Amino acid sequence: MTAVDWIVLVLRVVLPVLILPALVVPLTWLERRGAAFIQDRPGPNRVGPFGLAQAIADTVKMFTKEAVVPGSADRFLFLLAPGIAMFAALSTFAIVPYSSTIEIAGRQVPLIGADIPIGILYLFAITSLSVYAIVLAGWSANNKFSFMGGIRSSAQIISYELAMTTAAAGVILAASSFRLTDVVALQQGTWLGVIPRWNVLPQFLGFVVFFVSAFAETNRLPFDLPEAEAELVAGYHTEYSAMRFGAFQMAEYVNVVVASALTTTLYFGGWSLPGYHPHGVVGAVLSLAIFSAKTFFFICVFIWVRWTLPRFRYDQLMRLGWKALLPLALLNLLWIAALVAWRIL
Amino acid sequence: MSIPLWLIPALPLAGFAVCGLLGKRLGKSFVSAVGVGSVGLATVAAYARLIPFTAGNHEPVVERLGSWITAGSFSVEMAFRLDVLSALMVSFVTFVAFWIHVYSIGYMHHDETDAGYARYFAYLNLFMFSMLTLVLAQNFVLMFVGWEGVGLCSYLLIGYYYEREYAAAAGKKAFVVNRIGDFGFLLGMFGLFALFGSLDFDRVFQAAAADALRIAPLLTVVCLCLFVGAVGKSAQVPLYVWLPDAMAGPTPVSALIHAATMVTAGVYMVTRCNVLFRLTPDVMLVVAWIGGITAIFAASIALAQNDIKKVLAYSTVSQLGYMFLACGVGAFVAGMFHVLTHAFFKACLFLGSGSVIHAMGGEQDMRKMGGLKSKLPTTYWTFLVATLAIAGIPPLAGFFSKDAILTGVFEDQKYVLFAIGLFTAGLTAFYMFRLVSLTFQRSFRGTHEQEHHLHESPPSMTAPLVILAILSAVGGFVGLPKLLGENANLFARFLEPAFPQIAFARGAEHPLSHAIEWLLIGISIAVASGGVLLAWLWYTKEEGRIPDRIAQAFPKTYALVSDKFRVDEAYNFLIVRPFDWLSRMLWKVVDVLIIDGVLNAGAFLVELAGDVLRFLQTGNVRNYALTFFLGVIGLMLLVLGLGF
Amino acid sequence: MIGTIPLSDVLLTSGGLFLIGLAGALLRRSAISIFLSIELMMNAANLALLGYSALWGSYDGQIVVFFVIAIAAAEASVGLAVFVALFRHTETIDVNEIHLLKW
Amino acid sequence: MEDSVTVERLLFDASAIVALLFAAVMVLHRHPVKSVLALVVSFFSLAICYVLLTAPFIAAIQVIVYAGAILVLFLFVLMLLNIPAEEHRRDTRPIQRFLSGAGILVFGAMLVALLRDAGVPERFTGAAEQAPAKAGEVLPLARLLFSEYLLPFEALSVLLLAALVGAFVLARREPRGAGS
Repeated sequence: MTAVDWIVLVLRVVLPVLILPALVVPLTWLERRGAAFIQDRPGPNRVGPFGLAQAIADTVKMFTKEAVVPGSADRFLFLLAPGIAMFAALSTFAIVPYSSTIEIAGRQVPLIGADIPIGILYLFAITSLSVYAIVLAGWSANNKFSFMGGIRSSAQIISYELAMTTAAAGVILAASSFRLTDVVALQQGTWLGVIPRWNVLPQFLGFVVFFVSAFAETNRLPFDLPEAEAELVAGYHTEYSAMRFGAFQMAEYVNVVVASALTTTLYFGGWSLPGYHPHGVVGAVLSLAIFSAKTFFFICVFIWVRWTLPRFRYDQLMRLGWKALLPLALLNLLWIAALVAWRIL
Repeated sequence: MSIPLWLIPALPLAGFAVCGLLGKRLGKSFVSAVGVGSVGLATVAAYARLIPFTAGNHEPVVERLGSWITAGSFSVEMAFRLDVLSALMVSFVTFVAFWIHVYSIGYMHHDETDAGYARYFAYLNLFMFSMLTLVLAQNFVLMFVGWEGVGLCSYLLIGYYYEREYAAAAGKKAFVVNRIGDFGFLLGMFGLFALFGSLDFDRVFQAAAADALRIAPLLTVVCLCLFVGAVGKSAQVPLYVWLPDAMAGPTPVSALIHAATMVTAGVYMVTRCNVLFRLTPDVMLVVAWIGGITAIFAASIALAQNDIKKVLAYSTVSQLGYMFLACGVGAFVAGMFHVLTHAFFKACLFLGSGSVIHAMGGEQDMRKMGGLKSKLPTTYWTFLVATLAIAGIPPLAGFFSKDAILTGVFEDQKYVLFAIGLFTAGLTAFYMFRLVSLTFQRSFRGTHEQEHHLHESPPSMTAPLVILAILSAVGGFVGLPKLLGENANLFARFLEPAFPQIAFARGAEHPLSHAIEWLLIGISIAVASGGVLLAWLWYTKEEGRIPDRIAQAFPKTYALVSDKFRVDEAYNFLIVRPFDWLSRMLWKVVDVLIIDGVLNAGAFLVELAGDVLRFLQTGNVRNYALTFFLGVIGLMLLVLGLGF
Repeated sequence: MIGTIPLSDVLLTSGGLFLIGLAGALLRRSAISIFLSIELMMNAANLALLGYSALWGSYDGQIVVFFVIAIAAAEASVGLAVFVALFRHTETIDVNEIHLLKW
Repeated sequence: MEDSVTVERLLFDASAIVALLFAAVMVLHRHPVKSVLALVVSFFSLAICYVLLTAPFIAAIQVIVYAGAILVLFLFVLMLLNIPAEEHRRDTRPIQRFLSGAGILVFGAMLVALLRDAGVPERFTGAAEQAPAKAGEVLPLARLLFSEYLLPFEALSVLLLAALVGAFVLARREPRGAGS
């Protein structure tokens, strides 16, 4: 392997894998401050400037606490579950094109973990594996609350995955490709010179379904039934402590980031902007900035929603998923299919 | 073309559908309106076609609705035909039927539930559909549909009071006996198709007339088969036995189906096929003799019957015999003329008897009636007119038609048959006046309660009586004898197109001199009046003493006659019992022993094998999987061993 | 990637998986295990199909695998529903205990 | 057998060995939940094999449908019904064991014999080189699926619907229990 290969490997794989977990630290701070802002209280403000170091302190605490394994738990699976959660969360980012293509030593290098032909299918495959983390966490702990949480959560994820996939199918159909690079390429340029060719416009329905489903997939409010404190203590991670609990937390935040990044990529043009043509390294950095800004916006929306909406009841959740989102996603798919068939898109 | 022909039968069909499906819910007045209204509309529609047709040049009109059955070289069209014959039939069928429907309102109103009332009118409408299809058909197949349809309705209506065992049995009897005739008709149709390759009237008759000599022997067989059909439908010897029993149905049904319309279908069919029959003189002879024998045979039975409707039934059989006699001697016009007049006066008679039965509270035995003249004046006078008509007293309708038949027979030089016909005329006059005498004259012989209950029928019943009586009286004037001028017989001139000239047919007429014709008329009148007078003398004047004495003098003969010559018993002994025995043998020996035996043996073997093999069915899925797997290994070894 | 994996490796793996599945289907008593073994056998067949598909550079093998997977999904849903119904009745899924359908 | 070890072959063989190993674990483990989990691993390894066999679409489907749906369903059923581990018990019919074992041996022998006799091409040569340049692309697969295989595809949708209804009817509680 040449030096160029190493650079490419670092750019495409190592950096994202390192940065994503690191993002969790500022995100927790952002979430807690955001919550405090919404609830009209100061929030963590003692450790460091604006309490910025609070998250670091928490991380240290997590690492140093005693990691308890319940005596009646299935030890192997109990330990495996957080690992699966982390693995699933981190590996999904591989197919998101986080910046434009750059040229290194005469090679065109698209800035994406792996530009594989099945692109978005890979994402869904990994998402479907993440169910195991929750199911196993719930089951192996041998605790009724954990178990209920695990079952609920996996049922929820499977149900909403359906709507999410169907919504994403609209994008796939429009791009005629599973590759997210193609999806981004599709969204470059404008309609009538002013309107960006973002998918969100023709497939607004699909976007709504996708985004709502993303909340359910990440187990966040208003769909955080698996860890509904009032009913299930803490759901599937009731018995987890220390960094194993931290792993679940981290996975959740990574999932939020990935979900925001995906929303950006699928519906809001990814790193592109109308009338913007990246060039060279500066262009790549600029593209990354655009991508990050868009993603940050959706992360904020995630936090905003979490602290403003109440929790659904479980039957309401299921009804929404099967009777509202899925039909809407199908409608969207039909609409896009019609557009594609009439060569409008 | 104003009104399509198919509409005429379709209207009663619609009435049938409405009455049959909704009648039970919607009540009697609705059913009356629909049931009578559909027939009324059909009558109007029919006359709207008939009047222009009659005024025009009498050219046959054929209206095709399209192909109906097509299979290889066989093809049948859905086609209706309006020519002089069907026009004649449609005219009186619709007219008489309409008035009988009106009559039915009054007759059926009191004693039936809504469901029964709706059923009655539904069947009656279905009958009208079938009958009109029969007469308007353009080919044998469609005619057969109507033919079977009227048979079905006859069965349904005879068995209308199905809760009475004898009514149900009578229905079945009518159906079975009719099947024998229908079988003949079917064979005749097969034969026609084999001979001519078509069942269309026009093509069959043209082909037959063109090719008469070559096919004569086969045609004889075919015509005999067709005539068997007519014998069954029109109740001729030997298949007449169902008609007297058919009186188990409601009286208007007897009037409509078993007197005026359906039973004349056989005559109509023979007349329709006159080309074929005229080509086969042997069959004509058979037709004439069957008709003659039936006429006198049934008339003699009627002499000794005490049930008012039975007398009329045998009278109908006898009159139908007359019609066939006319057809048999080639006097088709006279036959059709008698069909027409008979429809009027026999319908009137039946409706009159219905009125009497209605008044008597269901009593049908004439020995318990008497003196109804004063209680039922309208019924009496109309009945009397119709009786005079059937007896052949001039100038009433029956006289002209009967005289035309007798003249025709004489013209054809069938003197024995002429004698039979003449004697039958006398018998007819006699038994009909015996009926009038026993029913209306002398004194009342029923119970006191019945006497108290006596009343004239409602207007819906008497109006048809009056109208039919008028027609019985004047209907004959359309067919005055030739004596009164070449053009006097409007009827014969009207029907002329139905009887084309045929090259090889026997057509040599022996025109009678006027003197002989006058003589025949004179004899006819004399015989009829003699019968009337004798009956009046014996039954009204002497109050039945002389007949009683005769009956006592010849007890065995009287018993034989009043038992209808024990024909039913003979049939029972000769046909029904052997058939029953054969069926039993087939059941007990062939079915139970042989067929069931083979089956049971097979089943036993299977069961035996199952008893052993069932232990392979362990209920354990793994065993099945293992067996399946071992089978796969076996197959693979086989394939490998064969070197694939 | 083409041209570097010998077909014999693919077929040996496929055959090995099939035999393991077969053994499970025939020897295990738990209905669930038998079911899982059958799924495994189907996957063995899928692997062989994909191997040949890659060998011939044709997509037909992949299509067949696609259908097999879809049918397996249908089969699994109905099969599991049967097990659920069965378990409610008999409180066991040991196929040696469930043998009512016999002579 | 000519040896040319490449990264792909190493990866394939490693995944295949993992798949075989966990398949064996699935069969041998008495606890049903563990069995299912072993099978998940086996199927995931197989998915990697599929990717290496230039069928990434099928690999994704394999993970989504098998690992993500079918086996999760199994887990659900096992957990909800709380099906216990299979007990150690003497088989009531040892002949089943004996015959099965013998049959498997014969069958395995036949498979080996067939593999040897059939003359398996050792390399992906010939036709493989004429394969589409971008092997693993999904578009040609889609074209084939929606043209030549359209009818089976549509029939499949009906089958899935039927399975859906069937599963619903079978697993539904008895009507009298439905109220509770």
